[in-house]
Amino acid sequence: MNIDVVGLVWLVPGIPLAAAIVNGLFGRRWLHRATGVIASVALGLSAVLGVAIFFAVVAAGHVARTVTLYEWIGAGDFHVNVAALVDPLSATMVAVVTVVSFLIHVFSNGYMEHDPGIHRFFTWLPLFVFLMLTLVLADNYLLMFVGWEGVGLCSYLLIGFWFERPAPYTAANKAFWMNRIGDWGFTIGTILTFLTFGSLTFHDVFPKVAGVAQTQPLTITFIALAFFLGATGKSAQLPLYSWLPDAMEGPTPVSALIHAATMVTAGVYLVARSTPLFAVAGPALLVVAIIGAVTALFAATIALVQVDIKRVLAYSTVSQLGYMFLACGVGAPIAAVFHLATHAFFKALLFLGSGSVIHATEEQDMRRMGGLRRKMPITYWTFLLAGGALAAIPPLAGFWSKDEIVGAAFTNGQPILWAVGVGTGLLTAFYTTRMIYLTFHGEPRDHHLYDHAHESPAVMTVPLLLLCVGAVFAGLVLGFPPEAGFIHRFLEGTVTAEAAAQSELPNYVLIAGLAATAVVAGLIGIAIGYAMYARRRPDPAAVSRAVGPIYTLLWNKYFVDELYDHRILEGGRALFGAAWAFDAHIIDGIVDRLAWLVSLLGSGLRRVQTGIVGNYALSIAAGLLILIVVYGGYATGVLHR
Amino acid sequence: MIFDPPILPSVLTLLLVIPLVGIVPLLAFVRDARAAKQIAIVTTFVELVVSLIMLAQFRVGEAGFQMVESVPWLPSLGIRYEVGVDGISVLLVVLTTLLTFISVLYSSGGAIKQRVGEFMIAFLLLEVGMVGVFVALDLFLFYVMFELMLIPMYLIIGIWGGTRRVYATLKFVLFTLAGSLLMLVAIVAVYLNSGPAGSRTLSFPDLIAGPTRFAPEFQVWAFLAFALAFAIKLPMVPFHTWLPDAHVEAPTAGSIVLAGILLKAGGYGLLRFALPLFPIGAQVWLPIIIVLSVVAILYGAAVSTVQKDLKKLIAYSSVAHMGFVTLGLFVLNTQGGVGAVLQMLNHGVVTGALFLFVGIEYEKTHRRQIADLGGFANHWPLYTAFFGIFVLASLGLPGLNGFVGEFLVLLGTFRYGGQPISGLLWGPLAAIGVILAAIYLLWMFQRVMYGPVREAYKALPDLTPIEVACAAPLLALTILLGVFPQPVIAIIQPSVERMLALAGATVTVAVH
Amino acid sequence: MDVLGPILFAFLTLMIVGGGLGVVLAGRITTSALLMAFTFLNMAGMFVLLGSETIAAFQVLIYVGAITVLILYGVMFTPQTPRAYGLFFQKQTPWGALVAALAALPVIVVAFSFHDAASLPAPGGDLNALATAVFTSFAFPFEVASVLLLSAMVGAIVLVKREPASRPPAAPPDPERPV
Amino acid sequence: MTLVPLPAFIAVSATLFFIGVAGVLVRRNAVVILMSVELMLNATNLAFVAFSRRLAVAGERGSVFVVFVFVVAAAEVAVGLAIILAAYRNRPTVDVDQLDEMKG
Repeated sequence: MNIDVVGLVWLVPGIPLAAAIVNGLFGRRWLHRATGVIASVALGLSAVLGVAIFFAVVAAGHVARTVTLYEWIGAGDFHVNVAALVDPLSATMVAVVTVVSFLIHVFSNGYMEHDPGIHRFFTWLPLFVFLMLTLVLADNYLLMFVGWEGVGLCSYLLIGFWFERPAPYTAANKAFWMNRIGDWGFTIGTILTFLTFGSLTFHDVFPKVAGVAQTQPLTITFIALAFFLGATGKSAQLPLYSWLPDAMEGPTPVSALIHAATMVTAGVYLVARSTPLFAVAGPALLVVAIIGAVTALFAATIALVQVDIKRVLAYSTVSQLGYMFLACGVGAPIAAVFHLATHAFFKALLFLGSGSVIHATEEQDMRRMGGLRRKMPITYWTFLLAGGALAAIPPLAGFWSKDEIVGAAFTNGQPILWAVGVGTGLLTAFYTTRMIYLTFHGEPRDHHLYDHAHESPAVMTVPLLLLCVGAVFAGLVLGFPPEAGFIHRFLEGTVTAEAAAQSELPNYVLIAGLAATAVVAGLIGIAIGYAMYARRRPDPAAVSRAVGPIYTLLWNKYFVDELYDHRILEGGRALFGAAWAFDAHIIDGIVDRLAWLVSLLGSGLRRVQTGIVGNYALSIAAGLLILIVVYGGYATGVLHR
Repeated sequence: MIFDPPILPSVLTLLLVIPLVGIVPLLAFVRDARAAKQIAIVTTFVELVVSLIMLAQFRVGEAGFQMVESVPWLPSLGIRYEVGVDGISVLLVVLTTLLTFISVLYSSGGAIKQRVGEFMIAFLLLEVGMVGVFVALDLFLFYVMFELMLIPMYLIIGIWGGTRRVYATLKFVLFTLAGSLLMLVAIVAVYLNSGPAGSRTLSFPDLIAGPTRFAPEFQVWAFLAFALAFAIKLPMVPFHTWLPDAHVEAPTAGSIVLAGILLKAGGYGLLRFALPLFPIGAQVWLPIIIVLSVVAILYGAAVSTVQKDLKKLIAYSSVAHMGFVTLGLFVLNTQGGVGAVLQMLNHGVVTGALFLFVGIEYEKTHRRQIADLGGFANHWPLYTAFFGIFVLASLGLPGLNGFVGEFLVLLGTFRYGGQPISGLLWGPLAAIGVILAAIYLLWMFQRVMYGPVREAYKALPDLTPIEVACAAPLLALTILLGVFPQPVIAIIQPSVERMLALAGATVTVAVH
Repeated sequence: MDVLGPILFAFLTLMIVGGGLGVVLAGRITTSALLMAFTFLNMAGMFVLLGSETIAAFQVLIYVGAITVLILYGVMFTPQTPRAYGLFFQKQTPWGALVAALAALPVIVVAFSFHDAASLPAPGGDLNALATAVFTSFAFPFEVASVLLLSAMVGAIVLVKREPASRPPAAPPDPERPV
Repeated sequence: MTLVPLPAFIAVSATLFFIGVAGVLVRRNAVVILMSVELMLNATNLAFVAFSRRLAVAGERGSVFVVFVFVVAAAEVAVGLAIILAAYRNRPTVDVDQLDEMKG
């Protein structure tokens, strides 16, 4: 009974939308906690359908089917439909998004149990999934933009979920504004694409790209850069990254779902989807690679000194996203998507693990944790495995995907970027080890906290375990053997980067060598971490004093927040204040001056009315005189015209 | 197109007559507030229903004028009572009747306490003026209606307004009057130049039927006169300072109608009269207007960010949104034109709703300074939901109606290749306006809605049934126009293309 | 005999212009009133010189008879405040005189550009011509004039009718006793 | 009897007229102003009759106007005096310079 699963593709986003509407309308008065169940069930159905579609597409090979609903906008020669494009790339994304979201929804039931605003939470979370799926499934840039801004909105709503306190809603505003700056780029890219190619649907645009590249190379590069600006906004790359760490103000499941697994990867998906465009965009590809690598390194350095467990994971996400853009930049989009998939699993797991810890200890500062290993065994073991995946220890998922990226960087002629990748890998391993030791190992530093710590209920730990399976086996299942694994063959058709397609058999010796160097770097990182935090031989406090200024620089996150918040915002406000002053005083001033002038004229004339009859008679006589003079002048020809 | 043989003949004259008929009983019951309210509500509701029938009678896809009624009015001067609608004006008329009905409904819910009878009379008279502006095809009739709108608005702001109402309403009237007198001069000039002594006319269809009748130099000045009058009404940047004062001092109903419809008279006038009648004039003044529009978008948004008064903030945001309208109109291509008309409709719905909600909040807390407000989300969940959606529509979130208009205008702007600099500069600049919109609107939303609960507002009730009834149609429109804009675009596009073709635009579809 | 006309004319001109100046410059109002009457009389003489006796008769009848008497009434009711010579001129006198003089000059100069018609009017009085004109072509304006007179009369009465109730607070000073 | 030329009459009439104008502008007493106006009216009469007679206007058309001028003059004096008396009643002065309640 092979029902045409792909035809039902609109149900995948449809069901979460329905759940969101139901929770939204009836959540406050009647459903309360039941909204969680409704949302989770809806996501479950959507996940099942998503995975079914994934396997249907796998079975059907390189299929790319467009399921159209209706024409959205049609003005003049500009036509855009609401249509879904089901092909290997979008099917993979759908599968990842729906599965991870489902697990996070289940986890949230436990996490948000005592929160009075639970109905709001379970209205916006499924709404987010609907919009993310619209983004992923869209068959043209404009519909993708609808999902793009939509997820920006949901992240705004969910970051600012606890809106009583100022910190969350300021962070929410910051997130939305930064996304909006990125979206500005996306809009320009979309419009230019339409003006250059005459259409926005991928199937019309990509075949023409090669041709247009010859005639208008500059336009293509400009379009690619515009889209990339959109991607940096959404996926928190330099310079628009500082909203992601602040986004940790939102509830942890939100951080897990939106700010780790799905939304932030939208930028990567955009670049991956537009690979044919980026491939011929010349310098644009290099820009993507460089910004990706620099962001990875930059974020990893900051993560070294963070004390808030969620901030460490946030910077780690920014760093891993940098890796994905690096992969796209060096012409290995498949590696990027592969890392995106594995990262979704283990990063979501890390966030949920930290959520479980926060839920148990009501504390996010790692300096007051310690020794929770004994109290929360399931959380500890899942957290450890996910940490290992992040640190790219074989055979865990992170190793396969991240090292493939680093390897691709080397083989595609970017040795510097390769070095940066390996270095970042070392730092990543170090801060992961530091995080695990500070939280779970050693002596509990806060006994009151330690005594209250308890393992989270089943509804939270079961998703942890399921995600752990993904974190451990995703790498093997999808990416083994390297460069020729299942995902490579699967995505070969849709995301072929012509420039970097290797025709000959991947030479395994080089791959093994590169993998070895990456693993060694990772192990060194873990060793240093273990030495500093487990053995205390070079005591972390001593080290931090020794490096002095560098430490303070990292601690203040390179003073970027100060630059953005104070310099740019205050400067902007001062400028706009001046504009308002200009408006109120100059333009309004001119108008009021005009009115004053008229009244001045009026009062001047008033004095003429002296009330003395004589003066009036005099003015009549004067008039008579003038009349006589003028008439006389004309009559006698003196004043002829 | 539901009723092919129109079931209601001369429906436009009916639309103009119903409010007048409504005024008669009001005169009798002017002292009895309750009766006055009921009469006004019934009249505006009937007006709304008749306008919906008119919409149903409208043959979609036709560019020309429909339901035209033409009767000689002042034969000696060749002035006719000529009314008709095309794709552009039919929707604006429906928007007018809807917003007036909602304003009257809301005002009867207690917002207006003293002299209710006179208020309703003023409002019905205003409705005649507004509907008249959109259906008038004779320049003289258009001018009469353009002025007729002014008087009741003057009274509404002047009598039922806030503290500085006299200053505000005087400024509003003088500003608009100055502009429209210029237009009157131009109309007379048009009349005199419209043909040899015998066949002089002011009827718009005749004027555009023949070859362009006006000499180039004449067109340049006539266009300037018309454009100035509409620029003040719109308002374009240098002439906009009357809008914030008028809005701050106007009562809620006044604000809704002022922002929702009166501003559209400017944009509509530009597209209907200024562009088609004086194409050469349009080409001459085009660059300046485009520059001013982009300035309006950025300047309006910039000034909004530092506003302390809620109504002033939304007033300045209207300046920014109307900047999009003029930009869309003057890039002279189909996307720009359709986008501009859509933006007018969407802005009418969204900003009308925003003012409605500021009014609701003001009726409850009697405070409008942003600093005094805060924490409403805690105890007004329904209000927050409604207000939030309208704020999002206003900042152009895709999926809601604000985005469609703005995106098409931006697309049109990018396509504009003329002087002084091609659209590739104006487009990104205008797009920055969308970012600024998000900044000031969300900043306002955060200051007003979020934050800790304030004791003063804790006990205030959430939306009452009347308020929900007023807001519901606007909410439905906001979402519907965002998700299904196509039926509306199908109505607008042929007529816009016809007007722009007259103005010398390169229009994709052949004009029929 | 042919020199009589011009001499008579010169004499009358002198009398009229002198009388006029007298009216304007006289210190006491009664003298200026009487001088006015005297000027009107000489004007009647002028009319006779011109040959239109009826107008001269009317002139004497109306101006000297009725209007001068009315003005004397007016003079009687208003205070005779003998004041210093300078005081009874308005503040704007210099301007007034100047404008009057300046206006007079060009008109008088222009006056001399008229010259007599060729034929002289038929001798004999102008009475019947005047009468026929008034009662035929100008009948209607004549009636209107009478209505005008009537309304003027009524208006004057209404203006000066004293409301019995509202006596002005300040009792008007006794006209005989100068202030 | 040689006839006095027309311009002479007109000159006299003009002189008298402008003496009247001077009177109105100069004198402070309202009654004198009234008298000056009468002088002006009389001057015009002279001009009317002079033109009518000298230029042999058919049907004494000029003189007819003089009749009407008489009517107007009479009405004017009556109303003028009434106004002066009324003004005098509520302000014990006829001095034109002091009567300035109508000041703007």
